[in-house]
Amino acid sequence: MTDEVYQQPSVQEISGLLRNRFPGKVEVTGTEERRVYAKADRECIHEICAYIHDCLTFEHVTSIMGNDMIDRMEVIYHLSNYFNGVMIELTAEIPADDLHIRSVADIWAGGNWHERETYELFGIIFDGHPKLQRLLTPDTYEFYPFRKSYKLRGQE
Amino acid sequence: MMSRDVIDIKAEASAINTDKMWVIMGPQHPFSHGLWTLKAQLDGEIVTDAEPIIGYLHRGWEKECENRTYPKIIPMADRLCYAASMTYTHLYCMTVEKALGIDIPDKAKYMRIMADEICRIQSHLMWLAAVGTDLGNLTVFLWAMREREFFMDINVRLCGARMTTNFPRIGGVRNDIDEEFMMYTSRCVERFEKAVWDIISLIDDSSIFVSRMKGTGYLTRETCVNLGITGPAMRGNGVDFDIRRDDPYDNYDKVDFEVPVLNDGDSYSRYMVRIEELFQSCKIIKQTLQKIKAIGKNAPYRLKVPSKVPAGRAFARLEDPRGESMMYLVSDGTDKPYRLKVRSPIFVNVSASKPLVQGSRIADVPAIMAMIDMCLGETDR
Amino acid sequence: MARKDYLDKYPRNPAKTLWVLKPVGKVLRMLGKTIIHRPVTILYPYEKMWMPENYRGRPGLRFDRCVACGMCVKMCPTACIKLVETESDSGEKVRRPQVNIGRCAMCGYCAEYCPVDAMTVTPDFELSEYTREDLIYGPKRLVYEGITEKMEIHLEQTLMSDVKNGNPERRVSPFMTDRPVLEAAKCISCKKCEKVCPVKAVTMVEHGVNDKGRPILYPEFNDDTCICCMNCVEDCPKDALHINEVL
Amino acid sequence: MAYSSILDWIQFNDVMSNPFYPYQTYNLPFDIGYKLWEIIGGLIAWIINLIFPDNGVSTWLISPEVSNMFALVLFMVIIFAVAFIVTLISLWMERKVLGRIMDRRGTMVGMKGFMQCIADGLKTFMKENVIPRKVDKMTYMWTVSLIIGTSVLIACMIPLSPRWFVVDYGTGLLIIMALFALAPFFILVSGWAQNNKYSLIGGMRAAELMISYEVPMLIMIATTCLLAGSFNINDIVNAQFDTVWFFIPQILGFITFIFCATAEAERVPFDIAEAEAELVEGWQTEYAGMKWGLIMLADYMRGYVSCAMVVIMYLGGWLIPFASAEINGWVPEIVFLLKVWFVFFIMIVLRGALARVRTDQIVNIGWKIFMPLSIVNLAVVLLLKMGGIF
Repeated sequence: MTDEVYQQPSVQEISGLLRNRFPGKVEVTGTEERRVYAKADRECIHEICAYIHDCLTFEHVTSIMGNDMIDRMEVIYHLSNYFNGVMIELTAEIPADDLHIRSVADIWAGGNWHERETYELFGIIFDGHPKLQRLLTPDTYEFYPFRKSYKLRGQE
Repeated sequence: MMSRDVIDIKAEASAINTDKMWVIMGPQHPFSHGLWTLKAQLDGEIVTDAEPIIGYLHRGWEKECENRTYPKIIPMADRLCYAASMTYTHLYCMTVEKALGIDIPDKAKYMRIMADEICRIQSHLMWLAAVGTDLGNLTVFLWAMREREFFMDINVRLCGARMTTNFPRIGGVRNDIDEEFMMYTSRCVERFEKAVWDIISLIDDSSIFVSRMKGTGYLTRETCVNLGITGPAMRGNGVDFDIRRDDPYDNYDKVDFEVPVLNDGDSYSRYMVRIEELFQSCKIIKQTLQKIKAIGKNAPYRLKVPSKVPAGRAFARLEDPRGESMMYLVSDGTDKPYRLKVRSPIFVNVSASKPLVQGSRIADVPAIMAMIDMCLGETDR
Repeated sequence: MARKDYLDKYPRNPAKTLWVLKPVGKVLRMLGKTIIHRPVTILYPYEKMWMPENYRGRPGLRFDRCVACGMCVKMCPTACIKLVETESDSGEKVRRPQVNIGRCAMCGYCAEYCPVDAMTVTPDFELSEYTREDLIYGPKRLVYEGITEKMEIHLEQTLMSDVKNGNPERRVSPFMTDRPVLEAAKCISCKKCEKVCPVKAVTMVEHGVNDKGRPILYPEFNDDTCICCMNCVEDCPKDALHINEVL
Repeated sequence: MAYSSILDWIQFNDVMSNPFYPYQTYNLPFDIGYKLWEIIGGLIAWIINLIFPDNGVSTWLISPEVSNMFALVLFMVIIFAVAFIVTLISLWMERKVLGRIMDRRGTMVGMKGFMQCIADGLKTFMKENVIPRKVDKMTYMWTVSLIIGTSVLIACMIPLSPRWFVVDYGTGLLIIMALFALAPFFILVSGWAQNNKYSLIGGMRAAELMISYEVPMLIMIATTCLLAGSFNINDIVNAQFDTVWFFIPQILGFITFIFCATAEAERVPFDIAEAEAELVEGWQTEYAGMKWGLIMLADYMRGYVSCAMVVIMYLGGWLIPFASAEINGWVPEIVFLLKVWFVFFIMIVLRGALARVRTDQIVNIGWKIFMPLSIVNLAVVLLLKMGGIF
């Protein structure tokens, strides 16, 4: 199935297209000038990202970050378009007992290190990542320092 | 012409089978401006594989911020990058303002733009100095540092510190500026626009400098974009994108400037983009000074903001001297952030060092990596 | 449209040939210039750079103005300030800030957030010592001779309501506007706020008696002398006080 | 003879009348050494004679054979001291001129910064002698000694004037060139012996550098010798006095030779063997303390020799053109050294203005630019020679 390629999709177009293409999987939570906020299902994050990259020409991943909400984890993608400066904020929620999500490093090579960083700081495992190893912290670390359960000295 | 040169270099790799050798450059190495390591696999003089290693400076910046009240993070944001302290502080304040949902006064916006551009000029001059030493010439280093000193002086007059400026505040800027400062700054900028030609003629008119940079570190537009390289390095590869123009923050849409874009995709075009950005920054500074003068002396420059940020999420991005930087703030309604994420441009740019240096000579590695303009404080955070 | 100064002039270069004459000429020109004039560098320990008065060096203290409110302690991002007991000129025991310069980040927050402008920045930047203990500046040592107006940093803010009402030129500082507010239901009349107030702006006023016959005391705040140091808010055991932020 | 007063012991004989005098012509440093020995040896002999009258040792000490022997030792010391001081002055000059070029002051330690050289020397000499554990110790030490040794040897062998020389061979220029070209081999071996990847690459680069500049350089030396009609340095200088300085007929060769000499001395823009940006310090990485200090000294000595070669071959050596023999006979050494320092100044300016070239570029420059230029230069000289102008 080939989709139409939009080089400079407007914010309305993006939210409409995302809703139509992935019904029930993507929920557009809000739009602003040049900003689209959406929630995505983690099971099909790779297809959504591939669609956004190929058909909406979001060539650049600004950041991939993790967020610990104690009862669940979040992986937040910020994707940007180089033709009109639109950014999509894509949030995928992960239950705390199953920290797995599909890697998007094969779509955007720039996401490679972001995913490694998220893995080492939050313990979220990116399936299909080419080299999922610790990057900033020493290899011998056995804990994930940015989780809320990891307390700093004097914070207890 | 250009592409043929590149093909020549890449085709030279190995007609004879020799043992490959891993050379570990860093963390204490003259070419690594800061603490990072480049493991390079050499076949004779040609780099066949490379792997960057970072993390020597990991301070847990983001975790640390979760322990501090909002104003106390501003001096910390200064220390993300020693050369671009102003932009990071600006970015942090912008993010918090977005979470608060307030719009700061016009004068503060222009002052922030001006401070940003001063920061950009001094950061680029530092980069220029580093290019000089990486290519083996100390004169460029010292001349660029001399020019940088004038902008350091502007910083001192602006906010009392040379590098860790601590100037923007949530809701505005730290202090007002006076007539004397504006006069001094415009004079400095005008002087600089003439003086920088000395350095340019030392580099661009010297065939050694040009031939060292031309044709090295070549990337196509698609690879460059996919690798996530941002900033001047990206604009040298033909990507016509600048957050200041295409996604304007503060008052960048009200000043007139040009975004230099070159299509060659080698180190020399990255170099040229940065040099042109110096001139454009001078233009922006001059325009903002006029606008600040027009706004008037008694206009507000700092809003009083609540100490607690309402629960919610906000992010802002801005054009750092080195690329696109972004901060993402998750707030839970207290006076401390729940999570603060920094997207640093160098973190992604350095991850692209393997495709950048692959196939070039070991002598070109410093020149290619100099065009990334490493700064490890923001990379490791 | 803005002009491209550099790119319009320098896209083409005869880089293929061995062309080095212009840089050599530039270098020789600079050589002549520095032989006739002096070089731009200075001989540091003997000559010193001009420093503007607002240069952010180490913090300075005006001993007499300080009221020991502890605002600098709260605002210091590196936690290098603490209040220590010392003797004033008249011999009474007072509490004054002591700064560990070894940890100080020279951010100027202590001067900026000082409600009485007792802390200032100073242009003193030569701070090296032989031991770490020497780096701890006690209150007496923190006093800097010749503090001028410009070394004070005033927290001048504009209220958002003022901007809306068309009065943008009014400048306030939070120490003048923000005041503690009492939630009377939570108060247990412990008088702690009266004890910790550095400027004696809290008076306990009697509001009748409770069932056990003990007097009910509620704090009342003197708006003129209060400096909004938030000590009472922080020390209140029942969180009955909070700061009302005027925006 | 009486041998009673001290003046009987200290006699000032003419050095040329000594039957064991090793040269055919007058040699100034030997003369100085001879006179010095006549003073020192005479004093010693007089003191010995005062204590043990009429012994054989005293007369033996001032006999022509022994005088000649000790004069040779003093001669060597004088020659080395002069080369050493000349090198230190070039080092000081580089620091000051480079500083001014970069808009700073350069070194400021005593005597306008000259004492910095002494301070550096003392510092390196007092450092601990560190030999890394995994180096090939024998080769590691021997190669560095040979590098320093050959460099010092050629620096001493440069004649400053017709009366200031060590040997006066007919093929003086060739001997200097041969000694000059030895060091890169030792650099290659020492780079391998250090068991360090940077030094290995640096050593290989030194060899790569040598194959690119050595051939054009030799062609240009041959051209000059062809023009002068002799390999003897004295003859070359005199030939330039008789006609014109050789940089006028072979201007191409002069410019090319300056670059080649820069490469020979391994200075910017051709210091690829010790490129500090990518190969920390190149082949010198594992040398520390005194060894490194001596390597540095040897580097500058090679720089001095390169400049001296330029002066001898193209700038008329120690002679001032159109001056009378009397003026030229006055202080030819100073004239020569001034010219050397002028050429060194050009090298310093080049270092200030240019960047380091890449390894493939130096081979390109050597074989595609320097080589044709030197051959064109040779052709021009051949034409001039055939036309009978020279």
